[in-house]
Amino acid sequence: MFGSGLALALFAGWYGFPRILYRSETQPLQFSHAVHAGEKAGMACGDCHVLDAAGRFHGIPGTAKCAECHSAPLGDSKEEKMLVDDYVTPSKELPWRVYSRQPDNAYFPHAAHVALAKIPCAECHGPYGQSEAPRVYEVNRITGYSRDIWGPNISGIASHPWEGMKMDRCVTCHATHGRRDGCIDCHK
Amino acid sequence: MPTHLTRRDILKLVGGSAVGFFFTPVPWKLLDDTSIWTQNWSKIPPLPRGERTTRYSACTLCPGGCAVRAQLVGPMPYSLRGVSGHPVSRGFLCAVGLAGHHMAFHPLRLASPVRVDGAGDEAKVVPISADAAMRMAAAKIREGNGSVALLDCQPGRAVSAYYEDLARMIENGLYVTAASREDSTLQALRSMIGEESAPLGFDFENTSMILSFGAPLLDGWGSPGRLERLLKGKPDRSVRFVQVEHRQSRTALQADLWVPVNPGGERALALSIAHVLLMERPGRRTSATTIADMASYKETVARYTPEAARAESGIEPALVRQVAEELSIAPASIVLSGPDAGGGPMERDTEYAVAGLNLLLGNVGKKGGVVFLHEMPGTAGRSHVVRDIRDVPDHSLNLLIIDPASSGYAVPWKSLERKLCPGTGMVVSLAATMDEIAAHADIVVPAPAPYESLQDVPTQTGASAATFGLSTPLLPADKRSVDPASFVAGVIRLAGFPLPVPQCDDLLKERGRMIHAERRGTIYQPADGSTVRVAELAQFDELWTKLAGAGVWVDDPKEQHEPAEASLGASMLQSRGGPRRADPGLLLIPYGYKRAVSGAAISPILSKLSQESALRPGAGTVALHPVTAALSGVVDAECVLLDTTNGTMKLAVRIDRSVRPGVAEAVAGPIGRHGADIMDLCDVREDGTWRMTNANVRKA
Amino acid sequence: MDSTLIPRGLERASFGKFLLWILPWAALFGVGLYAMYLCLADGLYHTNMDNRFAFGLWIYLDLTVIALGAGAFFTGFLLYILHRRELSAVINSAVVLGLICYSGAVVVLMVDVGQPLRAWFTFWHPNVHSMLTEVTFCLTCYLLVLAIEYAPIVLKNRRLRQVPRFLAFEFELHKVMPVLAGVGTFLSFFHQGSLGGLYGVLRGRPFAFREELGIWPSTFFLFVVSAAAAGPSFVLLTTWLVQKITRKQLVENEVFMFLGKVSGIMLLVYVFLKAVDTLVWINSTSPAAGFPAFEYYARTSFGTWILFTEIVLLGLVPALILVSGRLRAKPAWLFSAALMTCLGIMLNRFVMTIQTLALPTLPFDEFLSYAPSWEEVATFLAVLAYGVLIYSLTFRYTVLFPQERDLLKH
Amino acid sequence: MDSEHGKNARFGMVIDLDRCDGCGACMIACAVENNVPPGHASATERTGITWMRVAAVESGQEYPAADVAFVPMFCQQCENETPCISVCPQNAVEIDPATGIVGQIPQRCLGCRYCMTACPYHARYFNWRDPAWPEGMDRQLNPDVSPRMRGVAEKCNFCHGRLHAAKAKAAAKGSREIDPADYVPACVESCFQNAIVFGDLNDHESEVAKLARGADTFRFLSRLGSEPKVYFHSTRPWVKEMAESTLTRSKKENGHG
Repeated sequence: MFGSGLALALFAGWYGFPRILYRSETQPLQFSHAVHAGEKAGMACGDCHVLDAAGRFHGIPGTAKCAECHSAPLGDSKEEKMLVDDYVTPSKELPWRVYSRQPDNAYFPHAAHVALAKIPCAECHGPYGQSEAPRVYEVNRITGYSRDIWGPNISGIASHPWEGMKMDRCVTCHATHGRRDGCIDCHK
Repeated sequence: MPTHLTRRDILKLVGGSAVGFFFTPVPWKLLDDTSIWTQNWSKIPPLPRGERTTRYSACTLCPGGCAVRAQLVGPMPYSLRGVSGHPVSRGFLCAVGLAGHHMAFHPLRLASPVRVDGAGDEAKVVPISADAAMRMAAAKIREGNGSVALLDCQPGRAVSAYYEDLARMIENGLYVTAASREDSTLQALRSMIGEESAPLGFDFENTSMILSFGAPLLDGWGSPGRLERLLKGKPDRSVRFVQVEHRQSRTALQADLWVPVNPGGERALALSIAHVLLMERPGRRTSATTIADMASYKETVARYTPEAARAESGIEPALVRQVAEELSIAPASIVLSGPDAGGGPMERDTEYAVAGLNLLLGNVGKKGGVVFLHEMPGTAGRSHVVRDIRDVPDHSLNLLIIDPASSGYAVPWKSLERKLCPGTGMVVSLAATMDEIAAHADIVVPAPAPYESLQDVPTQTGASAATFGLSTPLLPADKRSVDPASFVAGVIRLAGFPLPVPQCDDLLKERGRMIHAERRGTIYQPADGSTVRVAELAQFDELWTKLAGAGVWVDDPKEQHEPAEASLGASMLQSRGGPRRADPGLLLIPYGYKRAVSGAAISPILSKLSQESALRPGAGTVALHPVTAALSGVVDAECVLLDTTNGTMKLAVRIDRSVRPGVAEAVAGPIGRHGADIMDLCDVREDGTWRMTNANVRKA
Repeated sequence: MDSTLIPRGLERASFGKFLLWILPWAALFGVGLYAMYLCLADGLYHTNMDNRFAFGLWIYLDLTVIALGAGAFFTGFLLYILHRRELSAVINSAVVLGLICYSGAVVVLMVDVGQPLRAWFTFWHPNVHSMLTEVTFCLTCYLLVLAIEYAPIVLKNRRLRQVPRFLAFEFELHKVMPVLAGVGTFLSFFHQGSLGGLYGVLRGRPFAFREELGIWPSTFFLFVVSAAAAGPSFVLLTTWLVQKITRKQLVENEVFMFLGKVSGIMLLVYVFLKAVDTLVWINSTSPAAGFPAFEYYARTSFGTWILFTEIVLLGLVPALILVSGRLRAKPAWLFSAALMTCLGIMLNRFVMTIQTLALPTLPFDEFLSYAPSWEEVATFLAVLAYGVLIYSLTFRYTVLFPQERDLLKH
Repeated sequence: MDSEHGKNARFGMVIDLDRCDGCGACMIACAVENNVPPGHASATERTGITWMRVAAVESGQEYPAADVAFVPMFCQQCENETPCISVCPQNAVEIDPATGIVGQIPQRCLGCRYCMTACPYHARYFNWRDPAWPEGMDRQLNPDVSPRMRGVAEKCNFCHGRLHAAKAKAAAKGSREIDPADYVPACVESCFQNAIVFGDLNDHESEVAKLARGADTFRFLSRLGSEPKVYFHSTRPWVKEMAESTLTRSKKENGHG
């Protein structure tokens, strides 16, 4: 009986809990990084995800950026038609869910990591640039953060270096590179 | 598997689960997530996201017109700062202006036109339509009972000229301004030299001595950056600055010399200075101006020896002679009077006594003195004598329409109320927020908040050259607000005077066209700090683009000449009794900081200055000298009752050694939510002054 | 009604009477809970604390109850480590008092901090230099120790003894009691000291700042000694109070005498150390920081009388009474002296917490005053009510005073 | 001390008390920059949040000889045995070795207020209630500074959001050295009187370092030995005397005669 209680708790905690903790949301558009970054379009990350001269990173580009190429459908994909009809033509912004969005109190300077330390995008964001379609976006019901911050594994153990974007990940990397930072270097 | 569960089994199951629970992520993840939740819960707002842009505009919270560099995230400004090379504000932006972008979201922002039924605590606010408001106002005009006045507290704007035209269309129509604040000395001089429409200014930049009678030159006077930069910018400034004031104001604290005159003794002091100049050391400075009434002026002044004036002014004769001596040897000087923002205007004879010193010293029409300006393009032929509301006969107005622009100075409700026809007079206030004047109005019409609409920044009072700039919108227009000019035009049209309703932008463009046509002056552009001559701009559009980028036009200086003839207003100076005596009680002296005298119309963040730091005491306090307090038997921070013949008010006492004994200094501004103000206790006299009132303080 | 729960051989008041005694305290406790809810759910603006008076009644309460609760550790120390067997008569009571004081303090602390959900950060990201870290660690651990010490008292209840496993468990616990007492003494020693250090390390508050002896300011040691003096006095007082209320003799008079003696000796040591410390502070520590010490007492509300009262009237005087065998033998003297001892320690904690914050530091500061809000007072009273409730229940349903049964037979 | 990660700085200020005229612009600029909410109607001098607070200190003389010194008081960025750092039980306060700035992390803070009792300058403020902005004003927050939640302490950090921006700008150019012109705290920028000089005290040629070494420069409570990095300057004898005195009877107490 003790054993079955144990098993029950373990099952509920490891299997059921993450399913209750996270809520799934779908992205507004099935955007394919593979098509854009692949041979066909041959774009680099920095073409859309711009780091400006003031050192500000502009994350996901606005609809205006999409419209530079997609003012009218280039191909015959259903998603592209949706982009043009629902967003580009009425010039409406896409309500993207950002997997890597940190809370307001965290400050991550892309300039220092990309321009100065020359860290490739994939080192933190994983092979997302080759994805065919966006993953399901999961949000923590308590904190409101993206699941990517904690990482896909509920135990918090990462099986790939880019999994998990909690503070300890930053701290570990900074420590290995001999950087000594204060809290307010990454908090605002 | 057991067929039935015993109590022991259940206990074991619970025990097993409890042990297992600690080997699941549940407790640990919940511990982590709940603490993270506290860092990001809905009780703190999310930060705005979007493109960052920089835009330029100008502050319209007072006529100072300080240039503003705004930083925006998406469509919202989040930070304002001054523009360092700006020819008008010279980089200055005051505490109130730094939070000017908050005004659109002020908790007292009006959502729709309202009718106010009743007054005071019982006032009921009923939303009405803009059309209904117009019809009610128009009906008052049609009644033809009494006059109709348009009150403009920031005269000189393009819309001011339009109001003036509208007022002229109506029989009994008046265009009035609130008591001529910073302009009082220039007003007096205009009438003294008989050029009622002459644009005059102070050439502070080239003067060597400034003698100010109460003007808050270092606490928000004119465009504050000008005098702040001049008098405090360089440690080795060459301007001698003497302040005559009855209280230790911020300006008095920072002057080279503070002359602590008796309350109301400014006139006697000015006349005793004139006495020394004329009788004791005549002919030091020669003036080319012939003084028409010199004989009778001398007659008056003869009585004011420094010794004789001492009883009224309270100033040692030696000090009077020293100041007069300094004035007489200064290569150029400026003498001016001015009211405190809360204390209100000075008596007319005081203004004349002070202004006259400039003519005695030959300061008028001279570099470093009072200078003549070119006419502002588009105002030629227009009278500069705008009627002051204190000159409007009492009980004569059937309709008073108040423009939303603020002078930054207090306007006591009583000073307006007495002008209304008893029983029938109606007040329509155009206001962005329910400020204390709006709280007394019969109809309040929501106006755009600062940075919501295109506005012009007219020439500053006392500027040595005409200027014109635009306050460009930084915020999206509020759909609920009504354009004041259109509203006033609409009322007058409904009253049966057919006229086209121009857009505010058209009025501004019209003035821009006239500036372009004159081809005088230069345009400064804040974005890059560059300056270009108007003459170099072939097309009007080029000029307009620069103005629309918050550029500012500065006129060229005019050739100066001393006026050939003038009078010193001697007839005005003769009739006056002795000084107002406080005995046996106290003298209530209200004061305030420009723009902050209106509590409802400043950003809620300004509470930090008074409530949360006590740097500038807020309204609702009265400051007493320790001796005065001891005589009245009150102690610090105590609640006391302040009595005057106008009523009683409960105030908190502040004991302050820098307060004059026998005086109760009270901060002007609304107390509580119903627009109560210390001015309700002040005697607002027929001449429109309320500087001093006999009062009494007692324990609550 | 609850007679099956009452230990055999003991006389207890009727259930109705007991209920009548309990109910007002429960009501007080309930009001306090509501006040706590307001502070937790709505924010600490319900208190009258402010940015300048950031610590108030609650911190004072914490420091005081923990000093008074020191009876638990010090009695345990004397009984289990120094083998003073006579103290076994009050050890249970001392443990219950300790548990009440410590758990009450922890609960109030959780209300006092602005973000209690993050309190565990202290364990995760501890700052080893902070006295408060030391306090938190020791307090938590010692509370656990006290809970374990409390367990056998509860398990001795008639009904619970019927469960064989509980009996075995209780027996096992008894064997480790000296170990627990040792651990408890160690932990308690540290956090009493750390609480003293809490203010002693405040370099920015020259009124409280003290020179370091080793790595701790002198107040660290003063708090340990003063707690050791106050603890036995408090046990003595409460026991006497319970005797008065229940109209029963619960312990032999020798126990009172012994507690008084211990308290007196410790207090004498404390008064001596405190006097030395005060002289050093007046003549060296405070002037070195630029503050002539007597200026602190130039304020009307906090004159030198407070120093005199703390050290002489409520320090030296009760100490002399308690060490004198002749005076100690007279109950009136004994109990008055014990009361004075407790009051003296309470005054000391008041001076450390409240007077320190009331005094200015910057040249243009003002002398501040502070009066707690009703929410603070209600929370304070809730801890008192909670203590009475726990103590009453424990007294009714367990053998709190082992001598009671024997004394009843006499 | 230099390292491969750039030069270490010691940011500090020198405030000229003879120039400050108590206009309060720095207080408002600070509140706007750092997303300090408007005070609740019941907020007082002792419960409101003002990272930058200007105190009006009277000379104690009578009218008309009375004089006032306006003393801006905020976190003095103590360098030695920083009183607030050692007391924090969970490392929510720390001094950044690269800048000398004492940082307070609201996300780590549990709100015990021990740091507030430790600070002799009363430069730390507690969020007694949840921050509240009028509808709409919450969309005008500075995106570079996160608002603080109820129950935590906060204080001046020399406008750290502006340091972040300056660093990012330098990084985009491939440099670790910020341009001093890019990093100016809001109070310094808003001070029209130029009463506040800000800069790196380690840079001996900087204006701030020269002024800090100059005559008539002093620090408040310097005898406590906490080595604050905010200096004050005045040539008025009574102001200097006041700054060095202890427990002077305050304005209010003076009032009682």
